[in-house]
Order: sequence, then C-alpha cells, then structure tokens
Amino acid sequence: MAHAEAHADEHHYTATGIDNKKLAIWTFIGSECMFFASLIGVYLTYKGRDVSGPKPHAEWLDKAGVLQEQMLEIPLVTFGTALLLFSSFFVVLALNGAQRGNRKQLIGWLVATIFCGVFFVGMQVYEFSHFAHRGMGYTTNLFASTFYTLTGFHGTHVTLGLLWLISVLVVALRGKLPPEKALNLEMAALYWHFVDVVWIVIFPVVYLIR
Amino acid sequence: MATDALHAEHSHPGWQTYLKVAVVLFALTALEVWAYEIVHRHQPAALASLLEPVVVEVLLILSAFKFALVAMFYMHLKMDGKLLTAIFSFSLLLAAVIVVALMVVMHYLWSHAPTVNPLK
Amino acid sequence: MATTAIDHAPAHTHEHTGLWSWITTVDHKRIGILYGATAFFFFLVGGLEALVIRLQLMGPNKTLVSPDTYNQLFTMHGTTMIFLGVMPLSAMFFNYLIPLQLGARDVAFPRLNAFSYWVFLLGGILINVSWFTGHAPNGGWFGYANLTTKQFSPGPNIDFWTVGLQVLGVASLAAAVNFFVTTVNLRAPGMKMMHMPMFVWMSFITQILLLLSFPIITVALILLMIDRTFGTSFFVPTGGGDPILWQHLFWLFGHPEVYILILPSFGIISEILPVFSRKPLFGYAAMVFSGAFIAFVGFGVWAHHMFATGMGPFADAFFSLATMIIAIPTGVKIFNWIGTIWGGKVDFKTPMLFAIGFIAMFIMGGLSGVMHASPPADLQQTDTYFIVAHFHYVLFGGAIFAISGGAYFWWPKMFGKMLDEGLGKLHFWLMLIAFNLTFFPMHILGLNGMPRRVYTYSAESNFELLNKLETIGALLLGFSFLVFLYNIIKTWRTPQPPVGADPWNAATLEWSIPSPPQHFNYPTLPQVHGRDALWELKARHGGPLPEPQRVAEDAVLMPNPSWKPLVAAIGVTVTLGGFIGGSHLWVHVAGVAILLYGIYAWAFEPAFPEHH
Amino acid sequence: MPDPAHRRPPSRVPALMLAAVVALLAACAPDQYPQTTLLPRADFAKASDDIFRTTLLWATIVFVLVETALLVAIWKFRNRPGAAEPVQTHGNTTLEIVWTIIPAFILAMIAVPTVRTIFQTAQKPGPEALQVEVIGHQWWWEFRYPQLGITTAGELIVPMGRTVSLEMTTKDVLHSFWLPQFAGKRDVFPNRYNNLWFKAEVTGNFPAQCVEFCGIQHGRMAYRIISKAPEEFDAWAANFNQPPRDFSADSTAPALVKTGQQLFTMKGCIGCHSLYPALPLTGPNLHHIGSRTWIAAGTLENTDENLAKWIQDPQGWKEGVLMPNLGLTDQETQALVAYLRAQQ
Ligand code: HEA
Ligand code: HEA
Ligand code: HEC
Ligand code: CUA
Ligand SMILES: [Cu+2]
Repeated sequence: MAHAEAHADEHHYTATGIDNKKLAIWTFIGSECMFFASLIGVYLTYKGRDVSGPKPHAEWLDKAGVLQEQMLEIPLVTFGTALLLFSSFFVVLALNGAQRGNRKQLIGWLVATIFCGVFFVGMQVYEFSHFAHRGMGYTTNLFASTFYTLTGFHGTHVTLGLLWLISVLVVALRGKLPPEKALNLEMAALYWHFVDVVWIVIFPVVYLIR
Repeated sequence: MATDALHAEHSHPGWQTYLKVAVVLFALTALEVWAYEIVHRHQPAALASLLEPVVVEVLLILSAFKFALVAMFYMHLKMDGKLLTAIFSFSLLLAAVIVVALMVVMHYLWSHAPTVNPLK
Repeated sequence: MATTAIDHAPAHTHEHTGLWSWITTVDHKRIGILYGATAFFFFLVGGLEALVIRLQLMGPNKTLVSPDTYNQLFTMHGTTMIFLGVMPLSAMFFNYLIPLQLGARDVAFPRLNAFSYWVFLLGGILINVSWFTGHAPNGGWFGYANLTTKQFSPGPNIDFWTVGLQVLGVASLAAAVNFFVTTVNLRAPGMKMMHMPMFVWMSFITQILLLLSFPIITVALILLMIDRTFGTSFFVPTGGGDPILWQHLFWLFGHPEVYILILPSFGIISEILPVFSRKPLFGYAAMVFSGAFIAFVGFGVWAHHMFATGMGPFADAFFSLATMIIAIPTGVKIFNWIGTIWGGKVDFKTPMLFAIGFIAMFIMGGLSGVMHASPPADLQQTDTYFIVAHFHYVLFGGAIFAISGGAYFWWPKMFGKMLDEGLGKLHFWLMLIAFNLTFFPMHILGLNGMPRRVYTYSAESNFELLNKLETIGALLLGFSFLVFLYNIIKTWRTPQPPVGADPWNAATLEWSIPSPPQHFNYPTLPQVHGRDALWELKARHGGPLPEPQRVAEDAVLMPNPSWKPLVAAIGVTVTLGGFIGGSHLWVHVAGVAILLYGIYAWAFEPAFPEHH
Repeated sequence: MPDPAHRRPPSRVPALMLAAVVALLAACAPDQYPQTTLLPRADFAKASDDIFRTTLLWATIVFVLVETALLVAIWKFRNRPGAAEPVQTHGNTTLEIVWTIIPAFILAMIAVPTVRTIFQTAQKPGPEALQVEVIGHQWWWEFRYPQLGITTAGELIVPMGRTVSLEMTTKDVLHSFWLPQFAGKRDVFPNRYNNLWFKAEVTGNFPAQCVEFCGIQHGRMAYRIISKAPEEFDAWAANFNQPPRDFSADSTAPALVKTGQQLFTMKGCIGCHSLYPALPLTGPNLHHIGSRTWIAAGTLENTDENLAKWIQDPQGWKEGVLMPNLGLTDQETQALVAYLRAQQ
C-alpha cells in the first residue's frame, strides 16, 4: 500500500469533481439569496405605506410644506449600475488571464474591476449623503429605512467583495497567483458576480418600478 | 482527477463571448431605463400608454434576462456542474417564493383588517 | 475496503494532548466532542432554568421568583434549549459522524469547523452573560415585536437576545456550508448519494434547511436591532411599521427550525434501529424522500403559529392544509421504522430503548401537532399548555430521546469504552416515566385553560394538582440526567477492556476503524459498493472482520492545528457585541480589527504541514 | 451488578405510576376547571369544540393503532435465544403506498370540516349584534359599548342569547383576548381591529385571561366574562349609565366616604382614573367599581380587604404594574375603599 502517493491525490479528491472551495462559495451564495430575498421582501411589502414623505417616485411635501422632487435619481444610479456591470465583465477577463497564466491580463483587468467597484461604492456614498442632505434621514420614514437598509446591505457586500478582490490583487502582484491557484480569484469573482446580480434585481425593483 | 484550471480552459468561453454578453447586458439596462423614462415622462404618449400597464412585468423580465446572462456566462453555470446550477436555482426559487409570499400575506391582511374603529 | 495493518504502536505525538491542543484543534472528532460537552452543559443550564420554572409553578400565587425573573427564565430556557442545547448537540453528531460515515478524513474545511465551534461557544457565553448583569432576555423565545421594541423593552435584555442569536447564526451558517460541501464532495469512492447512511442524509437535509432559513431570521434580528438601536420603525406601528411582519419573518425561519431540530434525530434513530433489529432500514428511498419532502413543505407552513392573529380565512385554510400534509411523510417515517423492527431480532440495548421511546413519544407530539393544525381548534389551544405539551413531546420526547440514544450508541466509538448498560437502562426508564409525568398533564391543563408564559395562576383556576405532578416529574427528570452524568463519570473512572472497533455489530463505516478512531480516521479511503457498507463487507467476509490495527499517527498527512479560527470568532462576537445597549463604535472597530486580523492570518497560514 | 441504583425502580416506579394515574383520572374532569375550553357554552366555542373532538378522535385512533403496532413489533420480534438471523428485507412498495394513502385519507376527514369551519367563523355578525370595542392595555382590558355609551374595565358583561361582536385592538403591545367558554382567541394589534363573536348560551361569571405574552404582568392580566339574562343585562346597562354619585353635598353620606372622595382627587387617583364612563384615561375606568365582582384586572375578588390591599400596595400584588404605590396610610385607604365601594 503506497500511502504517500495516495495522499497527494486524496487531498484533492472530491466525489463530484467540483472543487470544495467552489462548491462552498456557491452554497454560501445560495444562502445569501435568502438574505437578500428577506430584505427585498420587507422593502416591497412596505413600499408605498409611508405615513409621510419623502417619496421615491413622486413629489412630496416636506415639513415646511415645500413641494420636493422625487427622491430617487435615476441617471446617477444608471451610471452606478453600468459600473457594476462593467466590473463583472472585467473580472471575468481577469480570471481568464489568471487561468491562462497571463499576468498582464490578470492584473490589468483586476485593477479595472476594483476601480469600478470603488466608484460604485463612491456613487452610493454620494447618493446617501445627498439624500441625507435633502432631508431623508435613516429614520425619516419607512421608505427611508427600508431603502437605506436594503441598498446599504448591498453596499456592504460590495465593499467586502472589494476587500477580497484587493487581497487577491496583492497576492497576484506578488506573483503568487499561478494558474493552478486561479480558483482563489474565481471564488472572489463568483462572489462579485453575485453581488452584481443582486444589484440587477435591486435596480429595477427599487429604482425603476414606481 | 482533472485540475480545475485545465478543465476551465477547455470549456470556458473566450473573451469574445464575454464581450458579447457585456454588450447585451448594457443594451438591456438601457432598455430598462428607457422603459422607465417613457412611463415616467409619458412620452412618447402612444408608446407610454401601451407600456404602462405592463411596465413592471417588462422590467422584471428584462432584469431576469440580465440575471440569467451573468449567472450563465460570467458565473460559468452554463459550463460548470449541474449541481451548482441546482443549488443556485433552488435558492433563487425559494427566495422568489419568500418575497412573493411575504407581500401576499401582508397585503391580504391589510386588505381585510380595518385600521380604524369599525364601530365609529 | 481494508485497513491494511501496519504494526506500529499508537504513536503519540505531543500536539495531541493538553489544553492548547484543544484550543487549536481542527480535528472534526475533537470539535465534535467540544460541541457535545459544551451543548450538554448548556442543556443542563436550560434544564436548571426549567426546574426553577417548575418550582415557581408548583402552587398558585407562589413567589419563589419575581415576575420579571420568571419571564427571563422561560425566555432563556427556550432559547438555550433550542439554540444552545439541541442544535449544537446535533452538531456534535454532525461533526463526529458525518466524515466517519462518509469514509472521509475530516470535513471539507477543518479550520472553518473550528471557527463554527468557537463562534457558537462565544455566542452562548454572550447570551448567558446577561444573567450576571441582571438583564437576561425577557421577551420569549420568539421575541414578538412590538413588545421587544425599545419603547416597551428599554433595557439591554433584548439586545443580548438579538445579538446573541446573530452570533449563533454565524456559527450555524459556517457549519452548514461546511457539512454541505463535506457530504457532497467527501463521500468515499463509490459511495453514491443513495448509498449514504440515513443519518448523513437527514443531516444533509438539515444543512440545507439551515442555509435557507437562517438568513431570514438574521434579517429579522438585524431589523429589530436597528429599530432598537437607531430608532427606525420596521416593527413600530407609530412609524408605519407592522409588528406582524416580525411574526412572519420569525416563523418563516421558526418552522423550518423545528425540522432542523428533529431531522438529525430522525437520522440517529434510523441508524440505531437497523443495528439492534439486525435488519436493514425499511424503505431507504422513501425515508430519504420523506425527509426531503418534510423539509421542503416545512417552508410553506410557518403561519400555523399565527392562526390567532386574524390572517383571514384564505390564509388560515392554506396554512392549515399545508401543515396537515406534513403528517403524511412523517407517518411514512414512523411506519418504515416499525417496518424495520418488524421481522427483526430486537435486542433491547440502551440505545435501542431510547430509539423505541423516541418513536412512541414522537407520535404523541406529532398528533397533538396535527390537532393544532386546524385553526378553529387551535384558537382554543394556542398559547396554552397544550402547545407546551406538544412541543416538549416532539423536542424532548423526540430530539432528546434520540440524542440520548445516539450518545449511548456512539459512546464506545468516541471514547473506546462502553457506558454502563444497567445505569443506561435506569436512565431510560426514569426518563421515560418522568418525562410523561412532567409533560402529559400539560395537555389536560392546556385544554382546561392554563395559558403559557404566566408566572403564576390563581387558586380559583384549580391548576394546582397537575402542576404539582409536573414539578415532581421535572425533578425526577433532572434525577435521570444525574444518573446519566454518574454513568459518564463512572465509565470514565473505571478501567475497562478496550471495546474494539465494532461492539454492536453495526452497519456503517465508522465501526470498521479502531475506537476511538485515529486522527486521520481511515489510513486509506475505503471503497464503497452499496448501502450498509460494513454489513456488506462482513457478509462478503463471511463473519466478523479482524480487529483493525492502529497505524502510525504520522502515516497520513493531516492539517495543521490553528488558533486563528478562535481569533476570527472573537472578532465576530466583539463586532456584534458592540450592539448591546446601543451601538458602541469603538467596540465595533476593535471587533472588526480582530476579525480582519484573524481572517488574514488564517488565509495566509499553510493549511497543511510543509512538504514531506 | 452491585449497583444500588439498580434496586430502586422496581419498588418506586409502580407506586409513582399508580399515584400519577389516579391523580390524572381525578384531574381530568373539565367541570373542575372554571377556565376550561372543554365545556363550550356558545356557538363559536362549539364550532371549535366540534373540530377539536374530530381531531382528537382521529388522533386517538392513530395513536392506539400505531403504538400497538410498535409494541407488537418489539414484543413479537424480541431477541430470543437461538433465534434465526432475520430475513434481510429492504422495503415493500405496496405497503409504503398503503401507509401513505391511509393517513392522507384521515387528514382529509379533518381538513374538510376544518376549512368549512374556518369560513363559517370568519363571517362577521350583522348590526343586530351587541357591539363591544375591546382594548388591550398593559395589563388590563377595557370594554366600550358604543351602542350603550358604556365604558368599563376588567369585566366583559354580555346578555345571554344575543350575539356579541367584539372589535378588538390594543393601546400598546400585542395581547390576545380569549373567552375560553365562549370563543377562541384573537390577538390584538396596534392600529388594527380584529373581530371575534359569540352568542352565550348560559349565564354566569367566568374567568379568562390574556394569552399573548405582553410583558412583566402578562401573568396577571385576567378578566371576567359575565353573561347575564337579557333583562338583567338591560337593567345593568340602564343603571350603569347614571353619572357617578357626588357625596360632597350629600349630608346622608358617611364621613368616611366624603373623605374618600376628597382623597381621590388629592392623592392623584383622578389623574389616571375616571369615574365617568365616557372619559378614557390611562388607568381603568372606575365607574361602578363598587359593584364589580373582581378587581385588579380580574385577579382579586372585590372585597374591602382586597380593594384596600390593592390601592395601598398595587406593586406588592402586581410588580411592575403601571399604577404606582401612592403611600396611602391605613386611614386614607379605608376612606378610599369606602368611597369606591359606594360607586355602585
Ligand atoms: C421538533 C420540533 C417540532 C416538530 C417535529 C413539530 C412537528 C409538528 N408541529 Fe409543532 N411546534 C414545535 C416544534 C415541533 N413541531 C414548537 C417548538 C412549537 C411552539 C413554538 C412556540 O410557540 O413556542 C410548535 C407549535 C406548533 C403549532 C402552533 C401551535 C400554536 O402556537 O397555536 C402547530 C400548528 O399547526 C404545530 C404543528 C405541528 C405539526 C402538524 C407537526 C408535524 O410535523 C407532526 C407530524 C407527525 C405526526 C402526525 C405523527 C406521526 C404520523 C403518523 C403516525 C401518521 C398518521 C398520522 C395522521 C393521519 C395524523 N406545531
Ligand atoms: C429542546 C427543547 C426543550 C427541552 C429539552 C425542554 C425541557 C424542559 N422544559 Fe421546556 N421549553 C422549550 C424547549 C425545551 N424545554 C421551549 C422552546 C419553551 C418555550 C419558551 C417560551 O415560551 O419562550 C419551553 C417552555 C417550557 C415551559 C413553559 C414556561 C411558560 O410558558 O411559562 C415549561 C414549564 O414547565 C418547561 C418545562 C421544561 C422542563 C421541566 C424540561 C425538562 O425536560 C428539563 C430536564 C432537564 C433537567 C432537569 C436538567 C438536569 C439538571 C441537573 C441534573 C442539574 C445539574 C446542573 C449543573 C451541573 C449545571 N418548558
Ligand atoms: C399613574 C396612574 C395611576 C394612578 C395615579 C392611580 N392608578 Fe389605579 N390603576 C392604574 C392602572 C394602570 C390600573 C390597572 C392596573 C392593572 O391591573 O394592570 C389601575 C387599577 C386600579 C384599580 C383596579 C381597577 C380594575 O379595573 O380592576 C383600582 C380600584 C384603582 N386603580 C384605584 C386607584 C386609586 C384609589 C388610586 C389613588 C389612590 C389610583 N388608582 C391611582 C393607574 C393609576
Ligand atoms: Cu396582555 Cu398578555
Ligand atoms: Cu411550526
């Protein structure tokens, strides 16, 4: 019985052929679906039940009795959405580079991805502070609370994804992401895409449907 | 046992495919925003009155398309194991059911339970 | 499958003993034992709380504890038993058994496994620390808003609960991902899904339930915490929120949760019955599918906890019918278990007694469940002791009986020693009788109008006699656990000849390796050809297998021990703990810093020893 | 085994079991329990009870059959010396289909009447019903009769033989209103009205209590349901509508009562308690408190001693209750009791 050679293989043995880490990240994503479903469910359930303004898609009277524009600003978020979609595209290319051992492709696109992500978070920070400026605090009304909570938790996920991607970038920069370790980027990328698809749902549900 | 990287190189699509997907994604997003604008500004009027009754469905279908594209191509579900697709689809299905169920039970309640004193 | 014997004395390496080795362990068996010991301790704490409850209710208008203390007691009793007792006791079996029964060396992510345990332990401590500050949670185990909002519960009591449960949720989710992947991926070569032992199947379904239901309560808890901390109105009516949304979110999780509590027990029973009936499990495929069906339909019945809320007739009817349907697959299980015994050769060893007790008692609880499932009848039963009777019959009569049986069954595998059979039988009979004495009268009390969660009752109500009986029963029940404890200590102390690998002539792979198993479980991964892998082997061999020999401890490369998971666990707990009694920025910051350090140190530390 | 623990059960267990069985049998009779749900005395409760009995019947049948099967199995197939190895069966499809279908059939027997009753009890009674607004407070219940202009607390008084329609809500947290002998429970929610109805078939004074956990004194949030013959009910309503008696100018009134009336204002009782039925304040309305059968949210019989005990030390009886201890001396208490007693 040749133990030694058996082990080398046994450490990577999986019954399905799918790598453990990849399966794990997908399982986690499945669980996250329920997390966002609950938040979106709460948002939609409470949609339109505010006692007073601000309103997402209609004019509203503020405390002073002044008529205010609708809260949500579609052009800004459309730009943010585009950024996120771009980043998903970029990270796929980065992964492609990593798998083929093309360091330039890997690093270049990864940096681009991170840029887009940072700008998206920046967009959200700007949006939130702008809303706050316009008189929509966290507790102002149900719309405000549900909106900030849903998009805020999404933003937190984006931030975590960024942290992860940046960590992978650092590893890559130090030349420690050879093709056989591309899975480390693939996991981050999968999570990143997931964050992106959640936004694909949030964008119409929150911003476009009145 | 195939190492994943090798496996991936053979079956994962090239960057042309990724680019095509990206283009479609942007087009669909543009469509979404356009649909929103039509209804929002009520212009052009003909299109708006056509779109208005179904705009929610249209938006949801468009975003479902986008969702599917990212999942299938960028997340490689189209090429990776069926098991992963099963995990994701099952979760999504249940997630959708939960969202709808929450809305239905709460709105059904609000539709029949009086909020002001029915004796007054 | 043969563990080719290499004649080595068990090579003890220093890293295998001492406190530090337990703190840094990533061995699923040790983590399982840690889970078991911790959960059993918490179970005793929850039991002690129950005893105080029972003493307070022994007679009308008693003043043993103050009303608020009483409310803290039953809240903590329910919370402790469910989240710190039964769930982690099941986790003990997941940890110890899933890899063994699959023929694997460990779980897929050993360090993540350690992380789960530490988060669980710290979450349990966090929530119980509230006793020492005098602010134990007092809103009931389902924490109904708007009683639990800041206006009506201004103290930190509820914060301990929202935060504690979130921390525990992290532990459960991490463990669930781990066991899900382990089950799918680490099955021994040749073991198809439909070859897996029933315990692994039921545990697998439990992991899916955990993955899909815990996020829901996490969201609910977060929203409640935000309401309390930042003044939003998710569940505050004056701000437009609706407290009933809390109930939907809670029970959307809460009902799947009860199947999270019972499915592992179904699995344990399904392992014990065949071994002591000397006959394979009856209707394996039906058992698998009924388990999956219970879990799946279990997501669509949550509002049967809310029949009294006035949901409207259509919702009432829907949830009533959905609930009743669950009786069918559960019935299939019961009948298949009886079918397993039928025609067998029943050996009344202690584990078997508990398994039979489980079936007998669970039927009772299940049937009262079906009686609640009819809303017109439930309007009379809900929030009375009839409900308390129902859920103790399924939780204690179900889960605790099965877990006790499992403990006797796998004890020799875990520790290489048999628990005393005589004491085990005494434990069983005492528990069976005391259990019924404690909880059967609750049916009568409930139907005769005794509400639950009342710290006392009037003399006029005439509830005294039955309550006295219940209290006596509870004390006896406590005594039965003392017998168990004594059995453990006695077994520990008394020298015993080694039990060997397969003392019960059992069916599954874990009995093919020495007791207790070596760190790597299997020197070579076993090759599996069908169900009941070990029975099949023995049949092929034409009798008992030769006793497996221990091989050198370093024969197989195993992962490094690590203390990083503990650091990350501390980080999680501190970060969330900052929400107790308001949001404390510096605590969050410290927590996040610890967490980040833990995660990075973990990520960049080699999982395996440097090359051989 | 020389284990002393081993000896114990044979002597102790049967005795205990016997005691338990006897006690249980004796304790089973529902008529001993004033709050029982097993002796329904109104249409709604009877509908619940019908379903309950149907489910209980089926549950008992299933219980007996399945437990018997289990016992037979373990007895018949117990390991006897020299028994042969069992036949290794793996299942039986026919059997499995049968034991899927039979439970489904039994469930249908429960489900059909269930659904019928759900819809039947969901119907609201017409305007001829006596309407009562039920309002939950931490930790007492308020009852308003808009058709009669009456507000009272702690005692729901209804006429026998006439449908009563309850519109229920809460001023603070969730509670649940329950009339064990007459109807099931309904939770109450802020900003929402829930309905429950019943037609009492007997007269009498029945205890009941709040059944949704509502804070520290949930355990002592009780009330009485008093069903009166129609004439008595009308008389009560007519009498109740009299304004409270003013003793300050009444020379026939005992001095104690007069002092009590002054103290009622001086001690601040008036800040929370109204003596006029239509004036809602934070505490229960004390109109006609003198003729109530129970006080302190249905937890104390309305005797002079209990009244005194309550107003002097409400926190002693109901810790955390929203009525403060006002530091009344014994004399003041006696005066207040006399005054309240005179509110008939
Ligand atoms: C292990 C935990 C567990 C399990 C397995 C169950 C199982 C079931 N439960 Fe239980 N339940 C709880 C734990 C559990 N429950 C808890 C903790 C609460 C209270 C929460 C709280 O308020 O604090 C609760 C409350 C609860 C309620 C709410 C009552 C109320 O508050 O008003 C209801 C209502 O429908 C219910 C129903 C059921 C049903 C139908 C099943 C079914 O799954 C049972 C199925 C089993 C059988 C039916 C027996 C075997 C079957 C046969 C022998 C076949 C033949 C049978 C028939 C034809 C009927 N349960
Ligand atoms: C798995 C779950 C579980 C288990 C095992 C138990 C076990 C017990 N429960 Fe529990 N119970 C719940 C889950 C559980 N319970 C839940 C969810 C609620 C609802 C809470 C709510 O309403 O919010 C509840 C509520 C509840 C009530 C109702 C309270 C109320 O509504 O006012 C009562 C009353 O009698 C009770 C009693 C008991 C008793 C006597 C036991 C006994 O079986 C306990 C037996 C164990 C022991 C007695 C321990 C032995 C200890 C020693 C021997 C001492 C050694 C000590 C040390 C070394 C530390 N329980
Ligand atoms: C701060 C408010 C407050 C003040 C002041 C107050 N009470 Fe009360 N009282 C209450 C509340 C609230 C209850 C209901 C308590 C409960 O049962 O939960 C109550 C209950 C009662 C009851 C029982 C009523 C019933 O329906 O059973 C009586 C009698 C009573 N109060 C008398 C008095 C007297 C006499 C005084 C003055 C000496 C007084 N109260 C002062 C708030 C107050
Ligand atoms: Cu009010 Cu309980
Ligand atoms: Cu349930």
